[in-house]
Amino acid sequence: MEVETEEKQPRSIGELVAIIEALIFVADEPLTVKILAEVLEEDRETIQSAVEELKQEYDERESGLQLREIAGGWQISTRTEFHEEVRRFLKTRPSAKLSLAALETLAVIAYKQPVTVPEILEIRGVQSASAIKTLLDKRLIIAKGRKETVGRPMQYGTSKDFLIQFGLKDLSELPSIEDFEDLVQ
Amino acid sequence: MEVETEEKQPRSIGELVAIIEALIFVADEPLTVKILAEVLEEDRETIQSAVEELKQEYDERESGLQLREIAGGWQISTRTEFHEEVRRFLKTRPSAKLSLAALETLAVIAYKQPVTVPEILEIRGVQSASAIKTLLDKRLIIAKGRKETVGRPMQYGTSKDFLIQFGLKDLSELPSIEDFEDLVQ
Amino acid sequence: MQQTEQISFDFYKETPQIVGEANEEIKLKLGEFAGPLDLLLYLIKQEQANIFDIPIARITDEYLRYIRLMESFDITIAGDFLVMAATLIEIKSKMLLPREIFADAEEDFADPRQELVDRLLEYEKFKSAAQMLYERTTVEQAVFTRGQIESDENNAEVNATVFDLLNVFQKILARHKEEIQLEIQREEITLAEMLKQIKKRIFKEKELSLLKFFNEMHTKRELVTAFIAVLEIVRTESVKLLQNKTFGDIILRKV
Repeated sequence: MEVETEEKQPRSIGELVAIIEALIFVADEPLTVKILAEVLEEDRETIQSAVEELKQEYDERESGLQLREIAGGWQISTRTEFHEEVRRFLKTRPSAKLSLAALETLAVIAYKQPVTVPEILEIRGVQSASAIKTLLDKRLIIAKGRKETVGRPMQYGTSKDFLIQFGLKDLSELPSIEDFEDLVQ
Repeated sequence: MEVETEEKQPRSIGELVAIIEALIFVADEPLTVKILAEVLEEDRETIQSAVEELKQEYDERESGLQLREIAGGWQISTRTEFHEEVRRFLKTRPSAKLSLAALETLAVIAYKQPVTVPEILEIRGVQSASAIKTLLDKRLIIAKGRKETVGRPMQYGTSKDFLIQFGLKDLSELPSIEDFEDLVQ
Repeated sequence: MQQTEQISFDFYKETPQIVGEANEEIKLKLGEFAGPLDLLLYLIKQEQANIFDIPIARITDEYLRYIRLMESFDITIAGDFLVMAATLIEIKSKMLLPREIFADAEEDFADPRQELVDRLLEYEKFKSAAQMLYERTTVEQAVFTRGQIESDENNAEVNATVFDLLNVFQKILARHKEEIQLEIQREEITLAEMLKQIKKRIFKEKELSLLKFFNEMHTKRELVTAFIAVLEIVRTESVKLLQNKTFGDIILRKV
């Protein structure tokens, strides 16, 4: 790692506390004093006291976040009092997000509709039952009557919600392979 | 959306500010006042003033973090002053270059949206297909339906990711294209 | 880290330049012009010409010189650059027409350069806008969002757009095609090839479990071929079929 070794201006303790907060915030895992000391090229005692100051700041602010010592490192997390609201939020937030399996199944249904479960299996080469359930739950697809063939399997197609979520006026607005070829040239 | 309708205890404004902070923290993209109002079952004005109070709190604390309005929502991020330390810690290098052609194409799309490929060609004077493909891959632009004209060409516009990556609250924050006239020459 | 892919682009470094050398040779610096309008703007600035009164003959010559230079460097010239070259030549020839022709109809006289000037002015606005976007990204790169937290992990999902749908659909079709091709390849194993395979296996391993061998077959047709091959081999070669218990595995063994 190249580090510009200009003459290091000493950081004020306030600045150090702020930088440590930023680093703990962006880190994927609890940050140890050791790592902080290395990254910031400060000695551990300085870091330790800065972290403690930050901790005290968090405790005094009556905020939604807390600074916790966990697994030997420091981490910012939501305060336990608000876990119910957080859980409810994570559960109910409207989401256009789909797993890859669901996205694949949706793509097949969008482009091949009306289409039956065996036909989707044929194209994807994998069972799609749980993906279809997810898509039905999210109201992105709907049943479109039975196919007049052996076993009269149910056919599926995309819903009105699908159009809304993907910002389409109607199905003719789905990009076609040709649209794409124009771009690839 | 099922919501347990226990008798709602009125929340103090301080509590509301704290809960909002927790939700903005856990959300994986900028959180709108609208969603906050729905999840917390409060009216938008209450949420709006609570968010503003939180914003003020963040501004007054001399901390490593800031509360920003971006892409129509609110997000917590590190303060720009500390980018060097953060980047050094994350060992990230600025990557994924956008070519001059892609940037120009993006500028045309941002200002002329919804806009078709031939219209972009008209302004740039050069084929932009591969630039458009790049911008789609990077999710900076999205399809915005077809234009009701010969060939029903696909129209493009900028995405939410565009707002996020370019640090814009909304499209109206872009300087007017006519302002650039003064710069010409 | 949550940060989506960052964009960076050195606007100034990558803006191409033609540098005039002492010996009048033109040297290309790294990079390419974003298009013919970009090149024209550059040439106009280089000549310190007024965009509203472009010295079209001189600029056309410079433009063509650049195109030839690109050719000599084996740089593929986009068709759009050639279209512009044609436009310039056309304007140049119109400019050479004696003005008197238009003298009578003064009001109808339109500067042949006007359309080009309008396009250049319009284009230049977007070029400035592109620079503004570039500057914004450099600011945005100084801002980081929070790291991964637990709730993200339960949520390893993609945020899909219609183009993702198309992309994914194409990938599935490609995968499907590949599978069909594999299938065809497998089915093309002939009886002769199958015989050769079994002989090789028995020769190398002394014996062969039929249960195992049949399990290796991918299609019904392959299985049938394998079965016939086994019958054939028992008939023609010195191998024995052994079975330890009824309904147990059958071993093909070299005698």
